[in-house]
Amino acid sequence: MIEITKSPIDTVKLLEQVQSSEAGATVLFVGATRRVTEGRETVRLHYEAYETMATAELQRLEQAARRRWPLEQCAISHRLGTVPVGEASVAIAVSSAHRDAAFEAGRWLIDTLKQSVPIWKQEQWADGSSEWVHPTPSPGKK
Amino acid sequence: MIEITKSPIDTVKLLEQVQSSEAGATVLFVGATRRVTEGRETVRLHYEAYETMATAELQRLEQAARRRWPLEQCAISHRLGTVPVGEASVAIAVSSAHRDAAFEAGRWLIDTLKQSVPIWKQEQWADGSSEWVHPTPSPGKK
Amino acid sequence: MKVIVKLFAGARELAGAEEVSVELTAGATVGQLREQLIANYAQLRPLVGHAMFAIGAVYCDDSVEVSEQAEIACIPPVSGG
Amino acid sequence: MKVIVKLFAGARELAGAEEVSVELTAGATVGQLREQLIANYAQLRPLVGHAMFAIGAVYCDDSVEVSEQAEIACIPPVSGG
Repeated sequence: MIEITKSPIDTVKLLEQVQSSEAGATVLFVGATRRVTEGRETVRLHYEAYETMATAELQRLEQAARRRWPLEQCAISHRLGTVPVGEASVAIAVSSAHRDAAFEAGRWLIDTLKQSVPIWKQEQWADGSSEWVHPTPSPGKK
Repeated sequence: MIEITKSPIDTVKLLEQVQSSEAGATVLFVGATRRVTEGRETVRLHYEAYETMATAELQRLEQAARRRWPLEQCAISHRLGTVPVGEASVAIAVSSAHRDAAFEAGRWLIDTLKQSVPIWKQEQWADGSSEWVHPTPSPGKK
Repeated sequence: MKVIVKLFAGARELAGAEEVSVELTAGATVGQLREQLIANYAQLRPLVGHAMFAIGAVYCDDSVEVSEQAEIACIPPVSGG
Repeated sequence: MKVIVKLFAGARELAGAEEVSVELTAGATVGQLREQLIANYAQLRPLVGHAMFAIGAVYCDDSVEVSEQAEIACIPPVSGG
């Protein structure tokens, strides 16, 4: 289940979506706006997407994760627009019979989402300035 | 925050407990009663604990995780008594500035909990039989 | 042929437009589109050099031929999550 | 000295009691307690062989001296989570 939304993310709904009597393990990852990044204070983030493609890419990621791990359910929600400090910009929930698959798939989904889904964030700093984040690919970067 | 409880686990409360404006990442793990184990059907699990020691061990685990990873918050809840299929027996929530720490600490906490905290489960099978689970230590076991 | 290229985030801001049109020879590749985009909009050079391109909402590498019919987008390095 | 040993889960069921008392010589170790427990309750052998012991709610290895004052527990292999 894939969702791109301008509303706050409902993590309770996400957990319900991956509920299954066959699932012994559920992993939920929530990414939220952090107050401090490398010593600078953030007031809010603003997210923009190439929406049709972002939805299609998230569906491709879900399918790839389901081929790679024996998942019961998988749900991904990404928020667009303004996301104040402390609120979630992304949430990923996966369920599986055993915890190995749930942890590995959850980690892979957020890592791959951050590399490949056409969504961008703009930092809006406490000093009033703002900047779009476009990470330069560097071989040594984790 | 450590809790051992005979009531259903409130994962929403757990997520609220680890909420922090300094946390960019939150990982929630939920372990639940699975309907099928190695081809046999489970109706419910029954959990028993050496409660005073289990609480102390969980507190030791939380402290060890906080020493090992830069966590913002950490909350663990384990249910005792009867846990029907589909309901949670354990939930672990951790938050941290970056996702590496949250994923690693969450995984380590559930793995170590399963090895060291004095809690036992009894399988109650659909065929009416039941058995306490006491895993035999074996060097090759994951 | 004339193609319309969608721009996002920093690229949109640098160009001051949500899309730009680029004149290409018939059969041009994504690589040639990338170069022509930089030639027409010098301010895009730092981002477009690292950008990916999508045709019909699918990532394409520089050797793919640009299709006039499909939606074409310039995808600067992403930062979702 | 006489010590009370708390039992749990399968060990409790096999012994049919939540705790049992074991007579030990003064200064006996956890290892000697383990052996005496098996000697007194043969049905516990399969579980107690793999069990851990806790004194005062802290895991202790077989070389630790058993304290008469603290709470003593036999912890068969755990299966929480």
